[in-house]
Amino acid sequence: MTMDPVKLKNIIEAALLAADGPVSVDRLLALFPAKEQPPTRDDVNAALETLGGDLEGRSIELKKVASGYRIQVRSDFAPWISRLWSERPPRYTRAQMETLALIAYRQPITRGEIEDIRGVSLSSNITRSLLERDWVRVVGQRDVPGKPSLYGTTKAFLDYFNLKTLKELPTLAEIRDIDQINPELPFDLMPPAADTGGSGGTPAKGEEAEDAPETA
Amino acid sequence: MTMDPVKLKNIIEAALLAADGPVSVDRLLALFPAKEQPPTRDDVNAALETLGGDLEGRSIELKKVASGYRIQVRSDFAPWISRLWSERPPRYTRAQMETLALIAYRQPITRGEIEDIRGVSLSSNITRSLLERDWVRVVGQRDVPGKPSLYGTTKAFLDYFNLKTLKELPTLAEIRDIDQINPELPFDLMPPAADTGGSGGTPAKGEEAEDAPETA
Amino acid sequence: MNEQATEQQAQSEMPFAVVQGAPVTELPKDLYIPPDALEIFLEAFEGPLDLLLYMIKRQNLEILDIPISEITRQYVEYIRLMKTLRLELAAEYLVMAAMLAEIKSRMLLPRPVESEDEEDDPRAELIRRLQEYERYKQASEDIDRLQRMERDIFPTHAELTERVVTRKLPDIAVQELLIAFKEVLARAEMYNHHHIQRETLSVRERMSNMLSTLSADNFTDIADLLDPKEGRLGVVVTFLAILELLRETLIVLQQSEPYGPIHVKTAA
Repeated sequence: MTMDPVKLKNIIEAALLAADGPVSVDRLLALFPAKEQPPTRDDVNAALETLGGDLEGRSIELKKVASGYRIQVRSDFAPWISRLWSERPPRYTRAQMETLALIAYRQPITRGEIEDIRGVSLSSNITRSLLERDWVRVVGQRDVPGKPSLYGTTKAFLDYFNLKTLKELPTLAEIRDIDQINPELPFDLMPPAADTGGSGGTPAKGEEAEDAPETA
Repeated sequence: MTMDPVKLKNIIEAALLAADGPVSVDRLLALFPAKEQPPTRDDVNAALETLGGDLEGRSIELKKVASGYRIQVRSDFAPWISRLWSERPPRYTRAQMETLALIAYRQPITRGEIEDIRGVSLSSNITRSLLERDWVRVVGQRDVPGKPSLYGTTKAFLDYFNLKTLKELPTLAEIRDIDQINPELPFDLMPPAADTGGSGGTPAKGEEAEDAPETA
Repeated sequence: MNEQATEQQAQSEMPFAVVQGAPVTELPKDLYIPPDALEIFLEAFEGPLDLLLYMIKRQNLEILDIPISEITRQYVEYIRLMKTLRLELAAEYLVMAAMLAEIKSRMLLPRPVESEDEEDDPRAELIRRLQEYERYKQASEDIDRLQRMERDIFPTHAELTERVVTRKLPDIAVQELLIAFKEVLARAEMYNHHHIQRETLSVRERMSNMLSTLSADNFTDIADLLDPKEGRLGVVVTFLAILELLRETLIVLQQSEPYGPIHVKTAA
């Protein structure tokens, strides 16, 4: 009496799923001790064929590769399954956040102007990361010697924040409300600036770009 | 329009099979991006239940352990599956197992307390091996002179022993009073000395050493 | 014959054990240990409590009512035998022998009849410790019998051959943007307070300007770049810009003789 085909198929499935790589038919045959009326090679091949059929329409498939058989995840599922290993999203640095904020609120703005306001030089990695994310683009050149690029935000930037226009960006006046609504925001809020001159309630227009430092 | 339940179940099955260890429901939920109408926690739990049912009568089963869900080969199939590898499963000494038991049932516990109960000094190799296995960890210090480390068990310990929580550990025997002498001996500690060694695919028992004197 | 069977079994189960060959002529009858299995025997115990538990079970005795003088006699017999065989004996075994002897002597003392409670039983502490050890010994055996990975159950794995690599990008809320804006403005303000006069010419801007006016083919006298009309601050900014351009190897500086004029051109 040889082994029930369903049981044989189950053992083979378990072996393929438990093994660390592809399993050859020889290695499958070695699972059955000689004294227990082991299945023949034909039995094993038949069981593999049935198993392959069983997995139709499932998320996994039986695949024959050079060194044997393996059960693998169907590639259609890769978009979901790949996310198992995706790292946590990184965070923007303070420099990136402030640069983005200045471009958003003071656009169009040059690198030099951003450096003036922040008081430190701006690494080109920062502008590049924002350009690559497609949140920022070069909108022109300032008509001064050196023709520095003017940066502005993109449609993708508005879409990300679910805004229709730049006018919908929250204003500095709202910052007190944020303080009150959510005092546990993980940011070190500085006390509201006494003088918010120039920025008014609406996002700054291009011409105001250099106002902020000026008003001090 | 949410995701088709069969597709959801297939994605979850593929994820559990592709992952390197148990997968929590949170991690399963993270496979679905927010913008693609992700399934709810209830959807995922329902899919897990269906999946568990699907695997009835198969060689693999869905099991919930401490750190999440995993698909594992049923123990009935261990005789065949263990032949995939030439090495025998790792064995643990009585000293390791007794120390582990004390940490599991009495956590948090210090080395000194373990030594008191076992009546022998505890070699640092034993705690080190349990720490390296990631079954136990230092959970604090007892607030007494010397500040001895307090040990507790980890989720990896529960996962390894197929448990969801510490509550699932076998019940501890009761301590009886000296005056309630019970003529019915409830101990059956020493297993019969019949030689069970080496019989086919039966998994190796932890400790056979103490059988030896018994059979004399 | 019995002994032989045991020995064989012991060996077949623990072929790694070292068997002590020293002949022992006198063996206590109730020990049931063949002499050359003694070392294995000793290794099989986790300490004196474990050995005592074994002796109690072996004779179908009850922990709660140990015949202390008999157990002590047997225990000491074991210890003596181990010593005879020069087996290394952990100190705990000797401590236990002393404890047993003490309990035994206290048992011989007359006790007040009316106080039969357990605290007065000289065996109480030993019995408590034996029970305590026994329950965790039992628990360790129970844990050992649980289904466990690598022995009874096995993890499954199906390869995902084509991973879709998704690089996650930082998520930010629009409020964070506003807060960053507010912070940078607040800092700019402090910065300006500390500098009595705002720096109207940025080094970086001057660098760009300089790069666009300098040539790679002709040297320019550095003195021509420093315009006194810009005031001291302007000269300093220009000078800083030259240093910064030099550091970034965007320009080349040349001085043909000591104290001679310094010339500058853009790097090729």
